[in-house]
Amino acid sequence: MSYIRKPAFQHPNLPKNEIGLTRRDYEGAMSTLCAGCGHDSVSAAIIEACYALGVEPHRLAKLSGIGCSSKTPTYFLSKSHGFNSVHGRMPSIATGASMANTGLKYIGVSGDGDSASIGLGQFAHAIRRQVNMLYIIENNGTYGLTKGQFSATNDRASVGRKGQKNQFDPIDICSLAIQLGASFVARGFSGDKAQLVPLIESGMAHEGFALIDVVSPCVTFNNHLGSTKSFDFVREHNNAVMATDFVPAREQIHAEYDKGEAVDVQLHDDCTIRLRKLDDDYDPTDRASALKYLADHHDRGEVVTGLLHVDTGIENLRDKAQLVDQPLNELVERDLVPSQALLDEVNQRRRW
Amino acid sequence: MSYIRKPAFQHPNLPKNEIGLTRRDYEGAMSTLCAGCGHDSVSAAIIEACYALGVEPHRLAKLSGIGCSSKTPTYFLSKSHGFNSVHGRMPSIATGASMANTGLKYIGVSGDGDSASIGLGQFAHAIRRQVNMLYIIENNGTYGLTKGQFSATNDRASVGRKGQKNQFDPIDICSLAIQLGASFVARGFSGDKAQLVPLIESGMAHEGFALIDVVSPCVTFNNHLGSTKSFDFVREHNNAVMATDFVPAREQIHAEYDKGEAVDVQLHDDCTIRLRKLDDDYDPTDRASALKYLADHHDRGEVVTGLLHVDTGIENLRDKAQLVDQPLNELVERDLVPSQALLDEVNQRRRW
Amino acid sequence: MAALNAINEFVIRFANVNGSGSASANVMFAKIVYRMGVPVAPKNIFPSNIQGLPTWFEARVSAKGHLGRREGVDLMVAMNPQTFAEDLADVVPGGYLLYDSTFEQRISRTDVNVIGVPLTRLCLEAFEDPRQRQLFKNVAYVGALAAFLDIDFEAVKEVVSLQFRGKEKLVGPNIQALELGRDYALRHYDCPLGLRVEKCDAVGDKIMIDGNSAAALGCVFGGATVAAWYPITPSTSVAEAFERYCERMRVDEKTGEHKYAIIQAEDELAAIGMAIGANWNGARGFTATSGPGISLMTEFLGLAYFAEIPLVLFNVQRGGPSTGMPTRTQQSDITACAYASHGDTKQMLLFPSEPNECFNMSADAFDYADRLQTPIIVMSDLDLGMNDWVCDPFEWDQERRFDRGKVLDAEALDKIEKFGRYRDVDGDGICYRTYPGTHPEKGAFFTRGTSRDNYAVYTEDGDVHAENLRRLNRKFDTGAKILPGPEFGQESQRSTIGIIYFGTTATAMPEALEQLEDQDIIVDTMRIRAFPFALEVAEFVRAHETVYIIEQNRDAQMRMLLMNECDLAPDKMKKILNYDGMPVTARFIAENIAAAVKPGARQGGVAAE
Amino acid sequence: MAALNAINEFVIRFANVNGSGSASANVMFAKIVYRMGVPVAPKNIFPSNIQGLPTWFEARVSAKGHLGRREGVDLMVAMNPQTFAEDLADVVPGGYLLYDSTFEQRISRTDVNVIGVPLTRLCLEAFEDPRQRQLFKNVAYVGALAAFLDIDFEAVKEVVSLQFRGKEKLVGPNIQALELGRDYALRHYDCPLGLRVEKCDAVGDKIMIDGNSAAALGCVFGGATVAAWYPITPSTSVAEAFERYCERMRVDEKTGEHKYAIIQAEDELAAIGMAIGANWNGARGFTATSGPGISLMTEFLGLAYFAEIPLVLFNVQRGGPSTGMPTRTQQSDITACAYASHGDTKQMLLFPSEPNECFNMSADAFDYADRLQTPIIVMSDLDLGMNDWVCDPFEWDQERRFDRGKVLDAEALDKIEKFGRYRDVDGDGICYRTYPGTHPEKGAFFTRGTSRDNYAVYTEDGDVHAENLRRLNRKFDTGAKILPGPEFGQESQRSTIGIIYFGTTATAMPEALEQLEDQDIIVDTMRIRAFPFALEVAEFVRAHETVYIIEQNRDAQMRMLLMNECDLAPDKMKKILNYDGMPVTARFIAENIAAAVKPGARQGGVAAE
Ligand SMILES: Cc1ncc(C[n+]2csc(CCOP(=O)(O)OP(=O)(O)O)c2C)c(N)n1
Ligand SMILES: Cc1ncc(C[n+]2csc(CCOP(=O)(O)OP(=O)(O)O)c2C)c(N)n1
Ligand code: SF4
Ligand code: SF4
Ligand SMILES: [Mg+2]
Ligand SMILES: [Mg+2]
Repeated sequence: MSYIRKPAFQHPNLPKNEIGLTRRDYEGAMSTLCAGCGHDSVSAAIIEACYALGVEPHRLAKLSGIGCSSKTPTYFLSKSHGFNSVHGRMPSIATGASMANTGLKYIGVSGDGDSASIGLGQFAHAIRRQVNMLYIIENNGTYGLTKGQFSATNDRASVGRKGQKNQFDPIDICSLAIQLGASFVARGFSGDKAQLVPLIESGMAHEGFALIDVVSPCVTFNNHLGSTKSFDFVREHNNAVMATDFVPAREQIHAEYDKGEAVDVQLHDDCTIRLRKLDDDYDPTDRASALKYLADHHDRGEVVTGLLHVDTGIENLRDKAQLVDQPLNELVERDLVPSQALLDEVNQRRRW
Repeated sequence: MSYIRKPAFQHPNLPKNEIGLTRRDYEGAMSTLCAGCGHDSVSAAIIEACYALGVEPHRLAKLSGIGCSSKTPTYFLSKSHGFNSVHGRMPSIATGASMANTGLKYIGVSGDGDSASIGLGQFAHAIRRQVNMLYIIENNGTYGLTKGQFSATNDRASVGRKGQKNQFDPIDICSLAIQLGASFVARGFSGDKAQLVPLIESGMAHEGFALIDVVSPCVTFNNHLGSTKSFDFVREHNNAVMATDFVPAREQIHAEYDKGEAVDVQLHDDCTIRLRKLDDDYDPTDRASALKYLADHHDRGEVVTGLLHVDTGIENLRDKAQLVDQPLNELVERDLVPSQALLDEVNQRRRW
Repeated sequence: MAALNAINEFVIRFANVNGSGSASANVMFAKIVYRMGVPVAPKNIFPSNIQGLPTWFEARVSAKGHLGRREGVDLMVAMNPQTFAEDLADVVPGGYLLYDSTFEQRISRTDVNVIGVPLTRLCLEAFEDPRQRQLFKNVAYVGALAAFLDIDFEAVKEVVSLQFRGKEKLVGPNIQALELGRDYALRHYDCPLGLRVEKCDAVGDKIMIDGNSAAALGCVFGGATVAAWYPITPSTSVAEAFERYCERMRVDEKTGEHKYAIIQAEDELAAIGMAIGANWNGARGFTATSGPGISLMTEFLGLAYFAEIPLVLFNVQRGGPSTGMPTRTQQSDITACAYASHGDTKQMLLFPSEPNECFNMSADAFDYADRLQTPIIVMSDLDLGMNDWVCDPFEWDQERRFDRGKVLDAEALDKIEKFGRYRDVDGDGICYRTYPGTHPEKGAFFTRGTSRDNYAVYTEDGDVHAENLRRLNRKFDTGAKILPGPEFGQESQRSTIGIIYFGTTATAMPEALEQLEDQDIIVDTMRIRAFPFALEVAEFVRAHETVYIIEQNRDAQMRMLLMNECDLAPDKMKKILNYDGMPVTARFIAENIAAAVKPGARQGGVAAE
Repeated sequence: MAALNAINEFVIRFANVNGSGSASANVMFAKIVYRMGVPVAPKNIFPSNIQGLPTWFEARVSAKGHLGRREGVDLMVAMNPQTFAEDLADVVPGGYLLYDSTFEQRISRTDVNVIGVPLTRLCLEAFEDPRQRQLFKNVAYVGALAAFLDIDFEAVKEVVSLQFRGKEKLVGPNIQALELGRDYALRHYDCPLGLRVEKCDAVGDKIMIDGNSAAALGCVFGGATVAAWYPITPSTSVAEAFERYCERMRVDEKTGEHKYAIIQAEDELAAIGMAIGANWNGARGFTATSGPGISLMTEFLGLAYFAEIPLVLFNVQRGGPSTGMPTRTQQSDITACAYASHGDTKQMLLFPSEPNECFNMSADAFDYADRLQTPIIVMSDLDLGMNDWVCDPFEWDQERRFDRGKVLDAEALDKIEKFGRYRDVDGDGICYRTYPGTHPEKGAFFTRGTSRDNYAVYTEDGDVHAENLRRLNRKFDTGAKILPGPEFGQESQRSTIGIIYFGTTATAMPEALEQLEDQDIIVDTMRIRAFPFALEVAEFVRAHETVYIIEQNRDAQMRMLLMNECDLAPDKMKKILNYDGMPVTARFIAENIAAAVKPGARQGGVAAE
């Protein structure tokens, strides 16, 4: 990072999105991460996606746990409310927040330590509940903020900076999420923005729990030779199974494509995810075969990326809760306080 | 339960096992569970298996969390030390205990609430670490002890006693465990002791983390029509993929079998698990296909039972920790306290 | 042998086996007494299991309104052979023992009036269905009691028909079973006994309800929309009652849609996280738990305190430490709650004493939480939460508005130059907040558990941190002004002796005071209703020479708060401590105080220190 | 303008950017001073991030042994342009500022002696490799300082060769960089400055080590075999040092097998669970954490207390509440630890004040935990745990045996009729335990967090529960006798004023006392070393008219423990509180006490209340 503040002045000719905002309007405070940290690229991709989607910044809430990754919500969308909560517990905060106001969009940012160790239970149960949110794990196979201990996503084959052996098999975030019934599961790479941005756009448009596991190298503690979460390793072993284009509602009409090449997945608010398979063997709609593919390719040392699984037919938590349209946090006495008659009835029943 | 104490007197002609003990020597205090509770059958099966294996009761430790299921260690093996810990945290207790003394056997008993909700993180990480223990989940799809709330293993199709709809998809304990790399995964049914006892014997002989998910109906809160964890439902939809016989070392020589029919899995201390496939489609050595089979059959409303997955080639936590042979809790000053020379060296190095 | 004589003043206890269907029969008995206009306080003394273990149901009947627990049983309904000897021993001399004479029992006392009714045989003869034969034994003893206690059988029938509202076909067989018992009693015994229930109007328009239901109803009226919880005895019924009330009162009639969200979380950490998330996002959210859950919520309670997020948390206290006595009552989580979490953290507490107060305090708690932007922990207990209490009916001022505290909406934000989430504009330690999504340009801020400046920006500046901690103390002082002050038993001071109590101890107090007055010990009383303490609390202590603090815990936890927060001298603050898991009795209080006041007077039960 | 003159008595501060390689150069400087026989106290003041933010390294140099932090900087090495102005402002009048004159800086003060050394340029010219050019800037200023402070260059070289033991090829370039700085200084400035480091023998055979390493070494000598932990600043290095020591001292030479097990847990709940499991099973296990981890361990701490399982827990305290100031120091988890968990729970604490005591107390803690069958929480802090301290070398009596407390082996079990895990045979509240697997017939019992009788059988009997709680209090009293008592600063009372302190505050005390004596204020002092308190602790308070309790927290947490546990009058117990996250200074203590003692004297810093 550098400590020189960006000028507040905005060039009048900066391009504007649908709602008249420039990219600058989606930026956040200056990053305090290490120069070159993968996480900063993910923040940039989020900014890009939000700009492209024309999200109103203040109608989005950004939540996180604790870690270098969890710090990043400060570094994008400074007009959004943010909540940097406690280690591993962001999913519960997001669950409660999303019930309180269905009118906002929710992005959760977490790390592999935050979600695969201390937060594994909450992460799994947020998936199971199909909480309406985009959940991004900035996965570097290490505990960045506490200086480089192995995390639970670290590959068995990976060695530490000082050559330490990792004795445990990794938890594969994507396979676990698919197993637990997640309805949108993707893997990205912080070094591949072209792939990542449409994944984020799609994840934000998905109504339910959308997970993106982004391999996001830690340049300080886990970017050495021998690490399977280094820039070089991932670049060399990246196996993109799916190219994803996000087609917003307004562009729908202009979209031209060759049926044979792409499959369209229709999202709720008229947006579409356009998937082009890069590997014919891959079937993103079938959980079990996706799992098998992931396992096989992991064994071969490949990092499978792209939209790995999507199911738009699920019932999300908002549906399950059968909420009224108006956000709960806007309901007032008239909506919430029972009538005198109902109170009288309670009293009367309690007279047996 | 009944409150009449069993007489302490033991019939002199009771059959004895290898180490000269009778079944009585493996019993515990009287159960205080509801009459007919599935959990009592699991206790009986544990008693049976320990008797058959000729386990020395005091060389076994029994651990649990909180719940009706977690109470059961009181009801078997009263000569064993027991630890009824806190809700959902038995895996960590077991992990620490197993490091302290590699000389004992460890059985953990848990419930679906205990392991799939509050304890999910610890459960998953105990699997990942390959803790040396047999972990039994007495799975009734409900919170028995707190009077019948839905648990996370309850099927979507299942309805509550009062007809309440369950809105969430279940966590399938076995699939999750296989996904997380468990090396021994079985499902039993408390109503099928013939199947359960050899599974327990095999699980105890397995060196690593052995999981048995036992469907164990709660007769008070989840045994009604419409429950998929009722005795009737499981009896009718039980799909045993594998018949398991446990062949202890001493019987090895007498064993006769027809090669074509059975597959033997060799365990560490010369015991063998003899598997006879009941469904040719099933392959218990391949994780991905096991997962697919479980998913498909679950969708059809079947309860797949038997030894679902086994891998004896793993490195368990004891191996990983490279412990000395003598249990850590037996090491004394001579083993543990560094010499004066080493202390002098520390001091000297700290003089820079 | 002398037999007890008493009208509308006695203790009856039912000894049963749990899961045997006795609960509804016993409750029926309590309701009958209540319907006759006689105050009654039932208490369930149940095991931590589901079926097959001894369980007791005790009802204090008292037209005088002495509804605290009392030692000794005047009439024992001994239905559990397993505990028969023990139950017999608990009967006061001259008291009565009713038992199922189908089976022979060894009765070793001669100073008890024994009444046998062959309940099992009667039901065996009268009913076909095995389940009915089992269940109606219980109903039959209620019938017998109606005869023995001279209860108006019309009242009995009334309760039965109310109890089975909607399941009318159960009314007939129940009445049949009641008559079975009654008729046997009338035929074989001189009815009534010395103990009698007589119609009176000591109940007035009072209702009978448990504290957890009352608290849940308070949440509905208080505007709570998000409830997240994890099952645990004895708090489970707060969430379950909230769900029932919401289904009745908060479902849109036309669309069937919900004006509430209830989430059964995966554990207590998640439950409180969800409640915090909801409150952060501008909804009123709460959670409910008991001891072990409180411990698990500790980290999040610190976050809510420090990040200043409103939150209502019900702690229905049970017997600790650890898993302890999960089906017994205590007031032993006071320290754990008041100072929950690491670092310099202080939480605000409310202490309801009966269901009506549960209702009001729980509705108020949401206003307090919003106004003070901090967790409000409602400290109920098992006795209050799970037992039925006779209390005033609930009232609600339909004109009342939620007080959401200092929240800036878009319009207000437009008017100010720069919004600072943690700026103490008003000097009361309470700053202005915004809900997410309020304004496109202004009002967004970053909520965090780390140190930050007035604009919610992360800082490691020690002076800023220290000043922020001081402001939080100012807010705490403001809390002492906003939260309910103590309730005094007298208009003005009349004694050098003061008694301090709180929560459910209140129910034993009137009787204890009478007993003290009988010994010419006149005292002043103060009931604490909230922490931080209003100024009057310390004044009361200072104004008295000796103060007795009655607590249902071992460590005199409230006394510690008093000493520490008000700098009160320890010498004059005497401990009266009951911690056996049973509600404290008037006699325990009175005897211990009398013994201390007049050395030589008898001291009983679990010792005062 | 006057320039400061001082030999071996000054404060130097290095202002850097973290991740820029300054840390090892700064440590090198501290070691050089130490090798010259001059006591030095380095403190890292670092941000909660990994790279690119301001970070400071401050070293108090004091032959007198005044090693507490002191306000004001005598010599500032200002390497961070981002904080230049701020750093300049911190220099005392007459002090020195050394900066990298490659870049121009606005220097707005005239009362500071400014020294420019073009470090960047020098390194650019001297080195090829960009990484070296960057790193050696730091080494070069150490070289310059050697000249400015008159440091013997042989000592410098010695430290370099020791620091790069095993990496000898780094020695050359480092010396080259040192000489670069030194030569520039000698060539361009009149060396030395008014500040000088002069060889002396105030260090003796003392060593320099951080508290966390010392504690870890104590665990090795104390016989710990199982460590379970989860990373968190500032406790991480306890586990990491334990691993390093074990690799060196506990690996079987022949087989390579381990006489220890270290598990990086998935979180703090699991970490303490593993430690409890290990101790339950007869091994000595521990865990280490900081604030948020303590909160998460609360439920398990209650279990260990109530089920009476030994456990050693290191709490390296940091700035709270919540995530708070994770890289700053405080003593603010005292309440959270002493009363950790719901219900009537009390924990035992130790308060080390410097690394040698960390070593001894941590070894002793395992004996205490085994003897008292309860968790022992070692209350260190960030300042102690993560900074290097000059302290006495470690000593160990090789004849010393582990005291495992009351454990029955098979032979002992054979001799007794019936084993009762919770029978208070000796009347000290401590019962006998057995390890699992001891005896085929006897000694097995069921460990549980629920109430149980003397034979570890589940019970809901209130009297049994209450008696058990009382016994636990007896055990607590026994703890007060077993744990280390206070340390007094005087042989016998000599003042009406007492000062109470604990932990790292000790390092500021000698200087504070001198400053008070300079004002003719004579006081008695007592350092608390453990909770529960030995009898002398209360006696000390009673014997003095006024007692000042110095704490590094807002809420006067130790004072609360004193009041509550010893029933001490609050009026005479005055609070001196520092809670800005920086170690308390002698001046802060002396000024606040002086102000209170002699009204009118100046009072400074964060206010005393
Ligand atoms: C309860 C708790 N335990 C431990 C910590 C210390 N801690 C801070 S960040 C972190 C790990 C972060 O790892 P990860 O989530 O992978 O994020 P990264 O820094 O690698 O992006 C830990 C253990 C904490 N803040 N809170
Ligand atoms: C921390 C904590 N939360 C909640 C509880 C209450 N509780 C006791 S048992 C139980 C659920 C048990 O369910 P399960 O594990 O499925 O066991 P079952 O009774 O069904 O056999 C709960 C929530 C508790 N004891 N501790
Ligand atoms: S330590 Fe690693 S994860 Fe953290 S900011 Fe630096 S590079 Fe990124
Ligand atoms: S409640 Fe259910 S799980 Fe519990 S003992 Fe009864 S039948 Fe078994
Ligand atoms: Mg990480
Ligand atoms: Mg269950």
